Amino acid sequence: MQKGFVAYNNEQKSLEAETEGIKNSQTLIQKAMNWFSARSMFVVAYGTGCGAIEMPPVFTSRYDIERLGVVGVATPRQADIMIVSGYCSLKTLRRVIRTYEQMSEPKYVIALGSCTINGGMYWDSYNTIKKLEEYIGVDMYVAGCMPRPEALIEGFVKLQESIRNNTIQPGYVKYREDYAYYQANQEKLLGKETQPVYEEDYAGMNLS
Amino acid sequence: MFIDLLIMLVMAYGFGFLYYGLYRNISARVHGRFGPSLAQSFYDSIKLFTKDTSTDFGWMFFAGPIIMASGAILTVLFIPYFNHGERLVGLSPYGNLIVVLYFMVLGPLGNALGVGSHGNPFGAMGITRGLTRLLGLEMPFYIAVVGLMIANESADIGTIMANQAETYNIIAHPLLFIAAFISFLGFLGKSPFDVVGAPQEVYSGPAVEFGGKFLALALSQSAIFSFAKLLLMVDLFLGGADSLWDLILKTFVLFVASVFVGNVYGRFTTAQSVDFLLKVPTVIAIVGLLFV
Amino acid sequence: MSLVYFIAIPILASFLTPFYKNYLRFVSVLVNILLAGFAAFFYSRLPLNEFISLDSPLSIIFILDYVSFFFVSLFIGVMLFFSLYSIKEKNNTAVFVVTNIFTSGALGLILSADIFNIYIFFEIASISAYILTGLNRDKVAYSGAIKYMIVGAVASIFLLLGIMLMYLNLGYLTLSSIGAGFHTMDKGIQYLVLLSLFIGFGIKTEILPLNFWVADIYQATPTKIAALFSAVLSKAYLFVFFHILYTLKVDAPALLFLTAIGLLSFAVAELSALRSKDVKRIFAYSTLGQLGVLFLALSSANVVVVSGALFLILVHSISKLMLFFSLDLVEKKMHSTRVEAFAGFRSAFLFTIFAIGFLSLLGIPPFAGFIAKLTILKGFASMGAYGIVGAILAISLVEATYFFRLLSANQRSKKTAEIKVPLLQKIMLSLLALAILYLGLFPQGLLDFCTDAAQTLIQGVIHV
Amino acid sequence: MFNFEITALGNMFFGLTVLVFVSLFFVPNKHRSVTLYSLLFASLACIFYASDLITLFIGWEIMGWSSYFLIAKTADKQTLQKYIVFNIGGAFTLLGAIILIYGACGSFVYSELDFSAVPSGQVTAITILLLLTLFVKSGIMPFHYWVVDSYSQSNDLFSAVLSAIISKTGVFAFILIFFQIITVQYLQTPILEVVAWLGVLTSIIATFKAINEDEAKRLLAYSSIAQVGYIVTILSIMGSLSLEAALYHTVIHTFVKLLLFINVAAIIYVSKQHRFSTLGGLLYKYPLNFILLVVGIISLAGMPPLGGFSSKFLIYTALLEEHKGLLLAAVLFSSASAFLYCYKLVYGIYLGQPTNPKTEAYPRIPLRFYVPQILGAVILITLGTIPGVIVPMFNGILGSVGFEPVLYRGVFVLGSDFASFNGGVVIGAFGLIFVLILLFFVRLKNRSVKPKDRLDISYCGEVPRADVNLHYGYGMGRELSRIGLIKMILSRSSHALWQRVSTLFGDLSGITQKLYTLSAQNMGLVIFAFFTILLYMGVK
Repeated sequence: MQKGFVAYNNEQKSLEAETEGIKNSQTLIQKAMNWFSARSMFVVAYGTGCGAIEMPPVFTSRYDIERLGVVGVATPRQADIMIVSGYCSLKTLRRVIRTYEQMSEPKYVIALGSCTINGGMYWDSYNTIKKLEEYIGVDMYVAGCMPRPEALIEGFVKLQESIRNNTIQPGYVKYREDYAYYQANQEKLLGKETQPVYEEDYAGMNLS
Repeated sequence: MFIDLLIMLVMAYGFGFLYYGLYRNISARVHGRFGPSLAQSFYDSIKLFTKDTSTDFGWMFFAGPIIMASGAILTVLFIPYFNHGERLVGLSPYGNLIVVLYFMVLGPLGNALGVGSHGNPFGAMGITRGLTRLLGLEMPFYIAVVGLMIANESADIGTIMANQAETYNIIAHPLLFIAAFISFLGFLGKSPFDVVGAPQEVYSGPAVEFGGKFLALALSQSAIFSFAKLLLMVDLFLGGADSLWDLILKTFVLFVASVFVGNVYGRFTTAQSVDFLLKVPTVIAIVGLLFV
Repeated sequence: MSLVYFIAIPILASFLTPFYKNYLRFVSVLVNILLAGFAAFFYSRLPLNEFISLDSPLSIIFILDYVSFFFVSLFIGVMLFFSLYSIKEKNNTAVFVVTNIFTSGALGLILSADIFNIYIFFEIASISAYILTGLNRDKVAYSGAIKYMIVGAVASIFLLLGIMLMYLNLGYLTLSSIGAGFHTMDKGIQYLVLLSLFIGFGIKTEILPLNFWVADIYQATPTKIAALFSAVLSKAYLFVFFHILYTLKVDAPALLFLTAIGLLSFAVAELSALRSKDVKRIFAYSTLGQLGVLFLALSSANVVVVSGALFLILVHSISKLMLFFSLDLVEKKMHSTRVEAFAGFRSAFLFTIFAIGFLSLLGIPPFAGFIAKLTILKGFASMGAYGIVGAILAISLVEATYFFRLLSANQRSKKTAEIKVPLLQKIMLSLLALAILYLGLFPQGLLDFCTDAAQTLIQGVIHV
Repeated sequence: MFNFEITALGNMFFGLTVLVFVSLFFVPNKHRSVTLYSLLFASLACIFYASDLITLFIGWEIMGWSSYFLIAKTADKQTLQKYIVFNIGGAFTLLGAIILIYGACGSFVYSELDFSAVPSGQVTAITILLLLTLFVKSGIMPFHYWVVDSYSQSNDLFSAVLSAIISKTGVFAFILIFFQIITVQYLQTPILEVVAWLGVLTSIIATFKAINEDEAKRLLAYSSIAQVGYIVTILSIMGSLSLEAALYHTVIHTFVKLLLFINVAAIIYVSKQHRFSTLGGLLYKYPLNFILLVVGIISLAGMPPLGGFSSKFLIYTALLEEHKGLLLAAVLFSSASAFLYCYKLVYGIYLGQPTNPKTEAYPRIPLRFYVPQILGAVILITLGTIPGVIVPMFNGILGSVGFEPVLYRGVFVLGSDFASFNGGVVIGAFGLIFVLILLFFVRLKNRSVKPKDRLDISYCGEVPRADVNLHYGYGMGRELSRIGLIKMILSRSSHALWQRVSTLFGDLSGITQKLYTLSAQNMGLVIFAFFTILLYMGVK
């Protein structure tokens, strides 16, 4: 597969080194659990932008991603993966964050299209965000404008691989750890009143 | 005894998921795709059970799925698997058909309490749709069952099974079977009676706030429950099963029949489905009842 | 002791008014107590006849048998109650002059056993009633009194016609003789006599279609006097009419006709009360309705039914006294008898009195009205007249509707005035209420007496 | 005049009365009237222990009017009018029937009544009149017009009495008269058929009306009508099993309604709200009340393992035994629909989102409200699990009525030869499974995240504002009105019929009133005209 289509986030390298140790120290049960969560993925496909047009073929007969155990669900509570498909305007971002907060862990985000990486063709728009990863934890970028369904499937496969092998530090862990950073970014754009509601104190939490 | 119960439970769980996987596969073939692996539902369930977090809205929300699962399991345990009355009869000597019919609504009602407690209107809407649909579903099914009970002079499932040694009820009372089968489709929650959890309209309906272990339990109970319903239909209309293979064959046939119907039709709205169920199968069932 | 005292004492008391003008109310009480004493004296000597003169046509015969004793004591009781109740009204003594005459008229009607005296006392009672109607001395009262007089005159004419016909044909006026000879008369004359009697007494006993004047008269009359009309006057005429009828031994179709008329009268009266806006008028309609029931019960010629009817007469008199007197208190405070005024008063005592009165009139246990109604219905059932039973019950439902409408109106409206009932009135009204409750719970003694009285009534006056 | 006799049947009903009254004594009540309540109590005793029809009637009437004055403290005029017209009317038909019986048998005393020589037409007339009385008291269609308004508008405590006890006097009288006095061999089968269908139609219609209701007490009132409808249906089968089923259901329904009405009363007491559209979300505020309500509705819906199922089960088996398939199907239909209003009741009050911003400030529920509720809950749970505690009583009543008892005398087993189930095993298995799953759940590594805010719901990524109405209590059941058959039921009401009757009488009254305003001259004319007519008729 063309590696260039799949962009890891910028801390990929250091993460890989870090998780290598974890991978080796995994028990059999943990391995099995990883395998199961890689094998079964519930997706809430957030059609924020034009990338959404590529998702229906992926889920239906043409590309049939159900083969890989990927199923669409309606609500974030049930979902493991969120696809943010394209540019996020301020209005959409609020909902994206909200949806992200409501997913149960472990949760992953696939960002679809160039706009989520650097703004893409909306790079100078006053109303869209440029980097999705400043606001939520992102696990997988599928670059392109528009990326083909095959690219999205490739993204899924890669994500499944890394979950199975436990080779990445998931975005949600980073989000919890650096919550102050993400929160500051969110507040800067959206103001205080739409802050997500978090019960637990992430800073003092023991990550496994 | 307890081993029997355990076997029944495990069989229901296994067959339930297997059939569900099968359903997804067959649907996929009907749609012209490959579909997931047969064990996909099982994977889903394991994954959901092992998720790190799940949102919990309070003790009633916590208890809701548990009650629902208890209801489903209870239903299975009160339905005998085989018609020779020795092994895998579970608790059926302590209950009867009427009790089983009521167990079938116990779980949903407990679930309804849990769903209501999280305050999401979509959940309540889904529950309302479910209970409304239940009106339509139960009418023909109950009439059919009443017909059988009157014909056999007994409310005991074992007796009804034993009385079918010569002719199955599907042949003796075909109209009752048709009526019961139509509402059985609805009980399985497949098209065209799947309005309850319609994701596009009510955002998954009752399951809207269920994540992680709650969803896992909901899925598992639905698998067990589906098998229980299959079993009930087999016991009532197909003379029960003599052996394991017989059991698998009969439930499979019934299941496949329902899957094909489910794949051909679109979705009824709540009002349409109740209207349909109160008209067509109910009338068939009443005619069947008059013949008893 | 003579029965004439029953008539002479009250009439004398009113003629001698100038001598004790200021103490008239006490004298009135005294007279009534005296009469009550007479009644008690005669109770152990029943039945008895008294011939004052036997020369026809001016024979004067008084009869005190069980049934007339029943009425005599009832009327004396009512008048005694009335005089005691009003004993504190210093500035309205004129009324006692008339009520004393009224008493003697009513008692005379009951006691007379010859048809000419009946006519005389008929007139005495009527005229005193006209005066009582006009007592308020305003436009409404006068026009009411005039109307009453005109209608009453028509009634007298018909009664006189009947008496004349009988006298011309038979040559005597004694009731017992007429009873013996009535059937020897020509059929056509018999019919004409009965018809004139029916019209004459029908007007007075307020029977359909001869009662269309009644509601207006009741409304024009002072409320307490209306109670007397309802409790005494109409009952007296009713008794005399049936006394004569049973003495004449009329045939079954005539009685059946009366039954039908009674039923119709009951129905129409209760129906009219349904939407009436004036409480006094409602009570008037209710009286009409009850008179209809009495009419149909008395015309049944069945001992049980008639005894029930006699019981009902007593209960109805008590209830109506209670209701009209309580209404009088309400009227004094609210200056109106409209339903809105009725809804506006606040008084737990009066409300209870009204409730008991209504329940008793409706024949709802444990009040006395129930026993009366049950006896009547039982009697009809033993006759096999289930249609009448059904009709009475159905029409009673209409009655219940408007009575309870009044109660709920009072209970659920905004109260504008609090009524403080004076102690005397409170005691008197409570006594009546207790009487109703007592008769409802322990009716047997009175019922036995009523049965005797009913037998006497149905027998008619026998030739002596 | 007053003759009494202690009977097993009377004991049962009077026992229920005593329990209800005593437990209600604890509940705080603004409109307590000792006189009226004791009158009512005495009249009930009079009804249940009477040994002649007159005593029964006296009790019946006193019950009627003492309830009237109790309702009158809070209800509006129209409701009162409805109440009194129907109840007095019902009492009068009872009186009519009593008079007919007297005419036919010559006595009022139960033991002296013998219908063997009475023509069947007369027995039919008596039956119909008595049925009318019972229908009015129990609120069978179309005589249920008074029930709902009276139940909902009377004070919260008295609604419980009305539903729990007073509606049962109709049932009592049915058993007394048709099982003991007239006895089945003199009754006409078609009439019983009609009664059965009226009962079940009532329950179906009332169920749908209940689903459509926005007011908690009105919902309960309709549910009361529906439940008594079942009892009437099952009684009209006139068999041993059906009698036991009816008695069982009577007991269950008494305690269910006691529990539910007091539960709702407690909520109304603290919140001053009585509509589902202004309640909601009280679950975590009043958890004990919620649990008690759930016990109540599970029994009301007839779910195993609580008492409601036991009685429903007997009803079904009694119908099955008599091969009344269609009737049973109709009962099942109504019973299945009942889930919907049961859920609406619990959702509307306790679940969902609070609609009222003042919810947090609601005071605590006084402990005294729990006395009747806990009594009801304990009895319901006991009766579901250990039917053996009450079955001997029913068998005793059957014996005294002259029927052969058919129920098993097992401790946990309920049923007859036709079908039976083991309440102990059911509740045991359910409890065991529940506990096992619970343990499994607790043992899971899975961490529960509690949302901090009640508005943290998945709402399409949206954050609903606090003033958005997220409570679905109001709309619940709306969909039903789109279904042809049910729409027909819901859109019709006996209101128009009774209104028409009322208007008719009003118009007639207007006409006759005009007659009573004739002037003296016209009056004279009328008199002479009447005279002339009669004269003419006589001459002819």
